[in-house]
Amino acid sequence: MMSGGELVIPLGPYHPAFKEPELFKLYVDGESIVNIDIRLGFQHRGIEYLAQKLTVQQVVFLVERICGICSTSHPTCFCQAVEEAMGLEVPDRARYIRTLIAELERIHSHLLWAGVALHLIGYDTLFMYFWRYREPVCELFEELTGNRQHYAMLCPGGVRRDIDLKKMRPKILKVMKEIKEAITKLADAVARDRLVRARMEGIGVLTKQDAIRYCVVGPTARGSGLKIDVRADEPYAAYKELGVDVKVMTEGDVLARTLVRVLETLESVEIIERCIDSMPNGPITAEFNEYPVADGIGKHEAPRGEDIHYVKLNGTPVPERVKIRAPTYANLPSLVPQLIGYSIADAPIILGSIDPCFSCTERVSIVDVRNGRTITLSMDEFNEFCRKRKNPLKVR
Amino acid sequence: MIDLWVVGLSIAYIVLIGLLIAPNIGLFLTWIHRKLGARMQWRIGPPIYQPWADVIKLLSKELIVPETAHRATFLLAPLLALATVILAFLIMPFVGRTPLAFVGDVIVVIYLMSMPALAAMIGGSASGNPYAAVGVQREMTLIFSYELPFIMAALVPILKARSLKFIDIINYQLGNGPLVFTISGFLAFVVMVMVMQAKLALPPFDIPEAKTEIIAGPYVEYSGPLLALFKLAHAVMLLVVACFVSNMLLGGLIVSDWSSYVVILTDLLLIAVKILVVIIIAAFIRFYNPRLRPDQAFGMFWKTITFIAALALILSFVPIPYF
Amino acid sequence: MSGLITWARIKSPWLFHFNSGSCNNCDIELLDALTPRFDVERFGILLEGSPRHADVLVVTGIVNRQTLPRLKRIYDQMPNPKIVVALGTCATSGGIFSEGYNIAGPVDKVIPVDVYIPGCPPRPQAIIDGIVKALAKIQALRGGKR
Amino acid sequence: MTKLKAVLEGFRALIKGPFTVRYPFEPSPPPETFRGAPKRDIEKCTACGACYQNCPTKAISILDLGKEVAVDVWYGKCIFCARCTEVCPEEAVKMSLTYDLSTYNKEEVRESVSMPAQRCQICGKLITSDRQVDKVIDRVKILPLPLNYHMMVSLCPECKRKQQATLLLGLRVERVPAITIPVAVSEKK
Amino acid sequence: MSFKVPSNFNELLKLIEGELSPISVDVRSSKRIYVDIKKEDIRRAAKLFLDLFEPLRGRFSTATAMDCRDHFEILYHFSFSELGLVLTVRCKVPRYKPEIDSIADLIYGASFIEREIHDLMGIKFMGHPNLRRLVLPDDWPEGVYPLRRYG
Repeated sequence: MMSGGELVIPLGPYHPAFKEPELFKLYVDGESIVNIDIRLGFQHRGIEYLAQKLTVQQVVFLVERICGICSTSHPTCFCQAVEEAMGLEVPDRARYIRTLIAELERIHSHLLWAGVALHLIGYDTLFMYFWRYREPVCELFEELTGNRQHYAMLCPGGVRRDIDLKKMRPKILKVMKEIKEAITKLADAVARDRLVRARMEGIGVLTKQDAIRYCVVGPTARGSGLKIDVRADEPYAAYKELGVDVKVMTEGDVLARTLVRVLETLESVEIIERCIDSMPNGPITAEFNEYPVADGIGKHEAPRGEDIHYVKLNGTPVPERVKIRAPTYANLPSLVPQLIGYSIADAPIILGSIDPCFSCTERVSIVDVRNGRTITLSMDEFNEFCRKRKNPLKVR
Repeated sequence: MIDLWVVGLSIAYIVLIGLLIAPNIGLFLTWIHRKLGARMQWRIGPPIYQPWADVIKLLSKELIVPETAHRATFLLAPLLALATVILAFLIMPFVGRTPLAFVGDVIVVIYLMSMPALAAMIGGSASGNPYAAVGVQREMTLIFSYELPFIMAALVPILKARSLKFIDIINYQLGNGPLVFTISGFLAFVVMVMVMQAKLALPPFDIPEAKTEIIAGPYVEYSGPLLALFKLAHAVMLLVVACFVSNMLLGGLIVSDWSSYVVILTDLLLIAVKILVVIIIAAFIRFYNPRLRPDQAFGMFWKTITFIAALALILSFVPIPYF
Repeated sequence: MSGLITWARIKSPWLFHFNSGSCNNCDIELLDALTPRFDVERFGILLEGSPRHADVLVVTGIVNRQTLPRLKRIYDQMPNPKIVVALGTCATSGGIFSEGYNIAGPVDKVIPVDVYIPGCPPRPQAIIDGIVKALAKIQALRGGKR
Repeated sequence: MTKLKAVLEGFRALIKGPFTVRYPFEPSPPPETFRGAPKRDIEKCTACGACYQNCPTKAISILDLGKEVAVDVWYGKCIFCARCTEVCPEEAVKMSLTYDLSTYNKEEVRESVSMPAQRCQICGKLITSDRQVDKVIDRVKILPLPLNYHMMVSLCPECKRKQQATLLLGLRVERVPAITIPVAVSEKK
Repeated sequence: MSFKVPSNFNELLKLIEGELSPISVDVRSSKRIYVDIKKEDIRRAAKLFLDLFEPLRGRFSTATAMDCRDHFEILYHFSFSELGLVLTVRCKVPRYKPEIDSIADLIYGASFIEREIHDLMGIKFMGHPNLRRLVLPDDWPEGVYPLRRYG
């Protein structure tokens, strides 16, 4: 179990750094990490199985509850997959509303992440500032969609609620202006602060080669110089009309990923401004009555990266198979090259820097792929280790 | 020959000042930290009775000694922490001259001030938790790195006043003006403020109990009354550190003349202002810095801060006014 | 004396947040309650990292088979007296996930729950209401052990 | 000195005052569009079961209370998705602005709407509510239907099938005890 | 690389037809291609696409396993951003012998999904470096696969 001077530091399953339960076992030598083993699956709820029991309209609510932070990504993805299978054409207004909600969600998610990341390096004041500026977005959501989270806006064929743009337009623009100002101000306070830089620069480096090999997506990939963004590569919703400028950094460290997110937030603000300027009128849902035997793939650029759903319909309202791949699922394996060699103190911020959303991932365990070595130590074994009153200090 | 009433008076002094006044002022100072932080973070913050409620609640809770812990040390560590900081407070002059003053009290206080960290280490390693183990490791390395510059900075007023007694240092400052207004004194002040953050385990040096890395470090297994003692010790430590810095560099916490009401009032006000200045500086550093990584913190102490301390020490020998 | 203790307990509830398999939203709304807009620190509420320090255990999400033993352990680790709050629809009844194969049941199947806060997710205002209800329960306990 | 920017923000916060809502001391109402607990218009609901069938979490149930039938929404399981408001043919369900549902007893947080039940005239099984039967009769009145229609509508599907089968075979139809529905309908009108 | 990197949709199709000898190629639209191959060819396909990842900004997205009564079907979804398409490779795995070669040692990103399929569907990935239980709790009974629809 223990070899040499290694000390096992469990990071989780219940750890204040994460709001979700996951167990990362860090094998450390002194302060530096020599190996990691990740035991996930504390949030496995069997969503793919449950999706095979509900009708298509109900599955939208189920996939919405895969993850709370990106709670419009999964429904968008699922609805697009269903629409592809059915050959449905989404009305223009619905496409614009989807874009608006998705981009608002990206802003809320990135601000949330920025706050949590700074909390991870112990900078609580900026955490509070970021969340203070995120709050108006939540309130906007509450007014637009009826809830602060879980917007329940999408249905196959369009959106469920119309937006009263006449009333909401000034409010949205006001919040956007506030966020733009706050982000420019706070991003400076983050990126130019010497101590913050010391914690982020050159930490958790993921090279472009590794990024390709591990198939990472989203800001994690874009921070490593991979220019991939579903919004630009395979435009859906209204992104073709509105246009997206993909932000890429090449350093691949935590700071690069942070800056990518900051720039993306500003880009989202601009997309929203364009979106509400050019939103067309018209119906918001496309009617459908038949359920074909067909399959479809839906893709969406969630705040954390590319989200992909595969849906197979079997001629009934209940889908035959729903496959969900959340972005964190793709990004998690890349933690192995990112973590090894850095200190325990860096671990939370490196883990945080991929913006992990374990409830999306809801499964998984990491193997050190390079040498295939895994050491598993269950919680009970670990307790045993504690109970023997072998002070880890004395083991050294 | 010891008079019985002197012993009685000393005990009364210890009980009154040490056990009643010191913890209460300390808790009030922690409230200032929390409230100021909250207001600067756009929040309302806790009400003024909050620290007392926290401590009373913790004292009333169940006392748990984990199976994995070494019982006696686990129980004694928080007591040690609280006792030493209160003793440190008692030795220092605060408002009046302390009856416990003696030659070399500065040295004793410096040592007593590092005791809470040691107590945390003892308690942490007795609790047998891996997070605590990492916390202890970090605490230990941190102590090694900040004690040297701290002592060097403390030597500046000692050398200026040519005495190891608080009261002499204060008297020297009463004659020549607070030391912080000299160059070496100011540098020593900067060093002490940084070391103070580390001693109080506040950001950027809250490394041993980093909440998001190792939960609460050495305190992870502590609960109920034992945790309350640690919290109290921490609160008193806040006061002790502020007193130490004020006494050494800011002109001392003493009423210079007990015969004039005006002097008493202004001096009392000055005492409050001095402590508040130190506390608010600590709060600002705390709220506007991220936590450093252990190796960065050690590097900072060993390189920059030790260098500043050495510079202050050298400059204090220069026989020019305001050096 | 017991009045003072009850007062202190009501004025200083420290939370330990346990996510037993939720979708994150309840967790975020709980965290949101700490941030400037709602700032529950004005009631003395703090989020603690160690269950040993906490008085109130806030559980979010449905309990799955993987988290079941850990939830029990965390509950045992908390010092008495303790209050358990089930936050969100999933923790209350299982919500949309109640028929999954990896599900052990809602929180009250595993540990006794004092206050339920349904909502998907509950507004932070509702969370504040729920915690206030929990505090009323502390008052009812009057310093006794449960 | 970029740290200054953060500190300045702190001073701004000090001057402008807290951003906090004074919630428990002052009301903090949700916006008009808020999706709170779904509330049912007792006058409009016919217990048709559309919401029950479409509810993704099965928070809605139709309860058989003997003489009455109840539509029961358990907020402890409701996810406030507003699916029931969409599918309700009577537009009887609306999302209210109620958000504070915290409780000591989770069984308490439910809304039950009950109305007279229509039971099968032969086997006594619950079919639906009186109101729903009225509505169906109202709707199909204009259509040319067999005379025994009223009788047919007050039977459960199983008995209906048996009756139809016997009719088709030319056998004697079992006598239904009392045909009360038309009276009930006219009384209500 | 022994082949020319395709620069458009048709060249990619040609390359696949030439290199993989697929059973059938189903072009749904300019964004979706479904390719049926024999399960023995999956490693060859993975190697081919791995080489295309860098020039075409591609990646392995995910794999879907489906229970089709008499056999299992595994769909490997590859995304190629440069061409803006999703390429799905379909393999049939017989029910009596649910085994297929692993591609996890070529494409690291496939490691999780293979373990997950192994957990939930009971398909064995030959040559996977670490095919431990992944999603399900440790006390889950052996031989019970929650996502299998037909026994």
